[in-house]
Amino acid sequence: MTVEGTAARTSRRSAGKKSGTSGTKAAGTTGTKRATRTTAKKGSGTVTAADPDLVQLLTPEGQRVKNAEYDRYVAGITPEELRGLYRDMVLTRRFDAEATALQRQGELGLWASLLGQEAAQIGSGRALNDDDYVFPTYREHGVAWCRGVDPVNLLGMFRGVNNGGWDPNSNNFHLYTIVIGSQTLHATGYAMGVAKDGADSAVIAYFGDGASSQGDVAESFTFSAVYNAPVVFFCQNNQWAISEPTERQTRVPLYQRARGYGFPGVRVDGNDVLACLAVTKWALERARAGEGPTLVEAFTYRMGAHTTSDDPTRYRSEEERLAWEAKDPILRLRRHLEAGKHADEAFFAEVEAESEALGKRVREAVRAMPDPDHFAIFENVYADGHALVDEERAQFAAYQASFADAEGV
Amino acid sequence: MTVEGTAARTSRRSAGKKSGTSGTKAAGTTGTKRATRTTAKKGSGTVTAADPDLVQLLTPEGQRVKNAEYDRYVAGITPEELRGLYRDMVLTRRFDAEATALQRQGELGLWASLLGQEAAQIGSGRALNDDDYVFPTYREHGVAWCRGVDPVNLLGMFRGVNNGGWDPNSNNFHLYTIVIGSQTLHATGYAMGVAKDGADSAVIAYFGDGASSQGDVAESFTFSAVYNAPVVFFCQNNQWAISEPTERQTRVPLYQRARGYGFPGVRVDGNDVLACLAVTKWALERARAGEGPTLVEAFTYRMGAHTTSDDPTRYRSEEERLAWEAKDPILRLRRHLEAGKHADEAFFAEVEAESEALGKRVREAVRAMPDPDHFAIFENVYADGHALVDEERAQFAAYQASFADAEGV
Amino acid sequence: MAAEKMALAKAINESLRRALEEDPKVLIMGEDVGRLGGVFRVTDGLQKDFGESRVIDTPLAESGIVGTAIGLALRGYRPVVEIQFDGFVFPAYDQIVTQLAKMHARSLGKVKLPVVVRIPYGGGIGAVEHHSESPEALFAHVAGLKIVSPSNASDAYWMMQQAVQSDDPVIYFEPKRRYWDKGEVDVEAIPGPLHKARVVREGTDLTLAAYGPMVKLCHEVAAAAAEEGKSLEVLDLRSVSPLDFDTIQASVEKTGRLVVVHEAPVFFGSGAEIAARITERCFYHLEAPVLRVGGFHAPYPPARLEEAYLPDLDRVLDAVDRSLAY
Amino acid sequence: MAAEKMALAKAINESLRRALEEDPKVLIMGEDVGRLGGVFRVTDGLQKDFGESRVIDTPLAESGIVGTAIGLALRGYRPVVEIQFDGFVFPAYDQIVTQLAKMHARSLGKVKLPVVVRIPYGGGIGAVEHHSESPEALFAHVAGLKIVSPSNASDAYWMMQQAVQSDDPVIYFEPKRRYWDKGEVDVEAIPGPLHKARVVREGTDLTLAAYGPMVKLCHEVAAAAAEEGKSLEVLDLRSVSPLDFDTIQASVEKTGRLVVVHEAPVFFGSGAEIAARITERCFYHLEAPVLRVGGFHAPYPPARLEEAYLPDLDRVLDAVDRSLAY
Ligand SMILES: Cc1ncc(C[n+]2csc(CCOP(=O)(O)OP(=O)(O)O)c2C)c(N)n1
Ligand SMILES: Cc1ncc(C[n+]2csc(CCOP(=O)(O)OP(=O)(O)O)c2C)c(N)n1
Ligand SMILES: [Mg+2]
Ligand SMILES: [Mg+2]
Repeated sequence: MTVEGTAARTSRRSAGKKSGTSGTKAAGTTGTKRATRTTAKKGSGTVTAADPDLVQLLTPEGQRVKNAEYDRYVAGITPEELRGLYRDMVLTRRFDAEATALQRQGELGLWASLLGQEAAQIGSGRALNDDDYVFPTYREHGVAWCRGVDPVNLLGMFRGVNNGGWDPNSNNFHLYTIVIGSQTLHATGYAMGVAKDGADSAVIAYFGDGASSQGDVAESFTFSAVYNAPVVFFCQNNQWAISEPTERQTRVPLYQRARGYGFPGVRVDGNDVLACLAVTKWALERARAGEGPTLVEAFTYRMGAHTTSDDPTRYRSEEERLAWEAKDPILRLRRHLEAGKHADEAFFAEVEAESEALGKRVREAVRAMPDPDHFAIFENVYADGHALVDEERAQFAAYQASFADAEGV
Repeated sequence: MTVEGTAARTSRRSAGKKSGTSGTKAAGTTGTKRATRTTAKKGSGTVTAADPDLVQLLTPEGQRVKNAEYDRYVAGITPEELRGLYRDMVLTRRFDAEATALQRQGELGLWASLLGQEAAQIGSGRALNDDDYVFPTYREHGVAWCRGVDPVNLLGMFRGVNNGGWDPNSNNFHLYTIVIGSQTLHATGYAMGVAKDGADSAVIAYFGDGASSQGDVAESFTFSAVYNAPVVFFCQNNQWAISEPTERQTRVPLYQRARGYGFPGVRVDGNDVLACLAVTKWALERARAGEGPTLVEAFTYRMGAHTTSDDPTRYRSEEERLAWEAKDPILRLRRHLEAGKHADEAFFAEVEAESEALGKRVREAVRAMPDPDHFAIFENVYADGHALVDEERAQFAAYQASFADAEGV
Repeated sequence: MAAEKMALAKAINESLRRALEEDPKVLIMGEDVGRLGGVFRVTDGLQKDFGESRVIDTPLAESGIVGTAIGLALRGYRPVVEIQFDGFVFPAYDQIVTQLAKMHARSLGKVKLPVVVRIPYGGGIGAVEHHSESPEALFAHVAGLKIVSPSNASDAYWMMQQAVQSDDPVIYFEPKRRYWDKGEVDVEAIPGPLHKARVVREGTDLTLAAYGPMVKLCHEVAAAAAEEGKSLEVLDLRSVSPLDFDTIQASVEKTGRLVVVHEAPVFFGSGAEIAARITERCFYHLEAPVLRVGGFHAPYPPARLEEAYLPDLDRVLDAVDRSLAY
Repeated sequence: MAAEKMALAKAINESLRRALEEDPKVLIMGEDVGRLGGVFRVTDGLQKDFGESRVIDTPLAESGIVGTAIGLALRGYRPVVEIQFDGFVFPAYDQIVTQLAKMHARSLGKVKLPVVVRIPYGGGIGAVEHHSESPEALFAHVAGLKIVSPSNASDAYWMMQQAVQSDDPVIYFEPKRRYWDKGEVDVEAIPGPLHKARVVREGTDLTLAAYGPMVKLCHEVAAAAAEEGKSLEVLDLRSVSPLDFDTIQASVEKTGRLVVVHEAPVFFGSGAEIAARITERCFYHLEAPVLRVGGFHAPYPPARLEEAYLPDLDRVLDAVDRSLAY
């Protein structure tokens, strides 16, 4: 029954509105229920700081846990930076909620929500330097945010006006890749190029728990290891690949996959933005220092549906979702900020206002997004042109003109 | 300069004769030099019983080494069975040498020699039960021998009269697979079927060090682990994938790959037939007992060229080959047999005579192998027929008949 | 009479259910086919009723899905594999064209691979990239595969029955935008041959040939043309490999004109093969060259452009007019 | 004048060498391309002279090779990738058709992928399975790729220069059985456009169109036909995508007859597209239907059958006679 609960605290269009251009119509409409994340009970769930295999720096209650290995990567972090992480997560979540709403209103054909994965994305995204390069899946809205990609641009492909609406080289943020796993090879090749250039930047490839089964991902592990490429494989294990739990992909924790390819793997609490920041910084430094690839498994949870076409009530329990709600990444950092007096009410109010403004801007921008010209079909098929494309474009123009003529008569 | 030295002690056709239908003509002709395997110096090389990661039961000198874990799998082995392993290896090598010679004589278009890998193949092959099922690459002539496949049938595809000349179900030995890695998935699927049937047989998939890089192999690891399929992955790491050393495929030992997929991997001395037998038996028993997949890495060496089209002098040193010659699998077992007085001169003479007879039979059978009828092109494209194939067959018949007609005129 | 009105997707579901019931060797495999029942619900309820060992949620790896299906077939099973969307079949392409298609011939007939690969295909549902492609030509060129595509619920039901029973691998292309179209399905009927085309509307002036999602469009075209006094014959080809050239030929010998319609790009598409062979067979009957209406030589466009990209009533009527103008 | 006689394989080697010399961003990648120089020695000596960081032996994984080449291209490199044999390109098929072909369009032109994929293709060398296939049609159907195939040493040299310089991905099919055929290569010539067909023999009675390995055969056919008093025009198409229909059309308007020859199976092959389009363009000029000579709808047969399978002098002459008989 429940999908895509979001933390957006302001009013949203009511649910159940079905887009006429939904990607997978068969999935049918699903109701919605307001998630009350900020009042979720604490402490439940299976992942705790006690899990020795899991790097955690902030407990779900917002308490800072010591970690001999990774503390140094966030040692100098300032209250301002902490507030920045909070702001990033809140704005990302707000943007995401807005996009979900826009899909319900028929403005988008589909939306893949990142709800619940804000810490994994903001933590890793903020670990990057400007000259690092990112290869995302279709769900890395938070990473895009960190890279300075205008969120509005992310919506083009979900609205159906383009298949990728930004210049990857403007923000060192590659286009979204829908085909599962493919981008891990692109990231590896890019990183091989970085190494050839003698540059000291790094590359990060995002992928999911489901993607870990794809041959391409395994091949990217092999290539990156053999060439010692400066790439970080950042796996957001959100427990689900559409309807399939992680047990359908592996019978041991995913971070262990790396060792057999000759590089380290580590599992980090994916709902702990500080831990994600620290571990990713560590992995990026390894890459920049010529120590080759690293696998980071961010253990998190897809709080919403797979996409707006999906109905998770068919395959998972509400209890599971509630357990993870208690580990909410935003709430966790807020508690930490409040306990440490790193932020006051004015700050939270300001972020809230910013959220509102962002939502409004996105909403308006999407509604104003024009449909592309028909002739865009023929554009950019080739960089240097192709005789057949020219011929078909001309035929299409003549065909379209024939209506005008007919009407003219 | 040197390729395909073989241990065949009887006269061979001199080298340098080039087949007109060589698969990769560009590789050019290569000379040959008789390998003096039986007089190779001992003790060289990097793999010794001292290597803690390597399961070895027989030293290169033929001495039996104790092994707490694996001894039990060969505990009851009789002198007769030991002699059987010896005979298998000698006959396999002899067959292989004959095939290489037949290629030089133009009777085969190509040959992929298993020289040096006899222990890995006979050891693992003899570990199998009749109802186990084998998925080979193109080099498993020794395993085929163990399964009772007539060696002559292996030559059809190398002669170019067919693409697979035996019924896989007659001996539970699948056709040779040329496309690297593909068969590991077939083996996994087959094993999933075995499990569904509730049968207590096992499946074994052979592949090479090079193959370990293929996405298909990784996917077979994932599937077999997730479904707990009764399959043994038997990787013959013969150090080379054509011209590429194993370092081009991995930077850690290959057997370690398995752990990250949730099943055990073990490295065995691939030139030690006893160790290969024991480790494979262990792995097969795990499979039959419902404990799922195992990866066995048989650490061995491709003593000859990749195929008769290849010229290994372009990429590897004679020293390396010589070092491995000292670890020859057949010599090693012979020393063991002699030291333990498990075999007398009469036995060795008998095996020698059998070798001769086998060579002769194979030679004659290959020369007598007829070219297939032209219409074989159209046979078996489909099981249930296809209108277009029928049409093209009829057209081809009419076309061929037109020459007869023309000649008749 | 056991006829029942049902949606095309439901017809496939019922056909799979029957196959699972009648033959214990039939398996369903794919991503999300189990508890979820597939993203289009085509396998809805099957895992519940037949269990996890017959309706199998697989790891997310298409090559692995087809490769293990081959192994299961070698063991005597009859797997029906789902590829979630057309654009995701390519990771499995090697296993399909190199192994699935060729193993029967390679084994000189000793090995049969009764594997069905289901692929929801085609556009018109406003989806994101990779969810609207029509790759059938990329499979038809490969010997050893049979390629079919139903256009209506009854065919969807019966062609699936026949595909599962076939001892050859069958690629079963499902016209996803017609999943919700309803039609009569008589589950006691005796179906005709799987690879035979069907004249679904008789006519005398011109032949329209299509399969899968475009058959419905061709019906509409024929109806519109009829209002202008043009009599179009409509063929539902049903099978892309083999193509039933005899039925097309018979129609073209009558009408003298042929327009082939498919969603896939025209360049190297099914229309090319049909045009080439029918021109050879009907050289003296053709009053006009065979015309083709299909996709452009461009990636499938974003959803807001697909109406312009896809063959529609006007585009096909335009081709009809051009043909008749010869 | 810098003309030199060299084998086709050597011409590619020299062209790659020049590309490596002139542009530091050019890379060579593939299995065994380094120390060994490739199984056909096409990259012989290049690693020795340009080092391991420019001539790269890769892991044995074709999807990985093409996928990382894409990444390198995104970083500004111009990788020239070798697929060892035609039959081994399919594991890379997904990366080629879904990523390599579409990324330029997906990025609205922001990203260019100047990747060359070299594929030795075709039969006639007595090889084992998977070493003799002609899969060009499977790539030509896909928008975003350019497909070329030289037939002689000079074209091999210059078309490789142009392929490397192209900002689009180019699949460069090398006619492996012609690797050892020698021809003049003028390394100072000014080459014509990459995608333009060439009339390599003029004639008036019938047009023979071919590319890659079949051009030589068509020359032989034309010579044999000439002895019988038939004047055949021979076209070397050179490019399969785009196809130079203008040149074919001009020839057919003159001769009125067309026979297309390729090794690939006829069904859904290049000949189908050429026949369909040329029939449309030349409907009133054609005296006979376009005929096709090519492979059968069957897996490439074992070596001892390939002579019967492959188009040869007699098979093409038979088609010529059938065309002329109309
Ligand atoms: C090759 C391929 N197969 C199937 C799909 C359909 N599909 C889209 S997302 C998805 C699940 C991905 O799961 P995961 O990798 O865990 O990422 P998540 O969606 O959870 O972020 C599937 C099967 C696809 N996009 N690509
Ligand atoms: C998919 C694929 N790519 C390339 C080849 C060409 N090829 C044949 S054997 C071989 C090397 C295989 O090495 P390895 O797996 O170590 O097995 P070995 O030959 O050493 O037994 C290559 C690259 C192939 N057969 N299949
Ligand atoms: Mg997931
Ligand atoms: Mg090897």
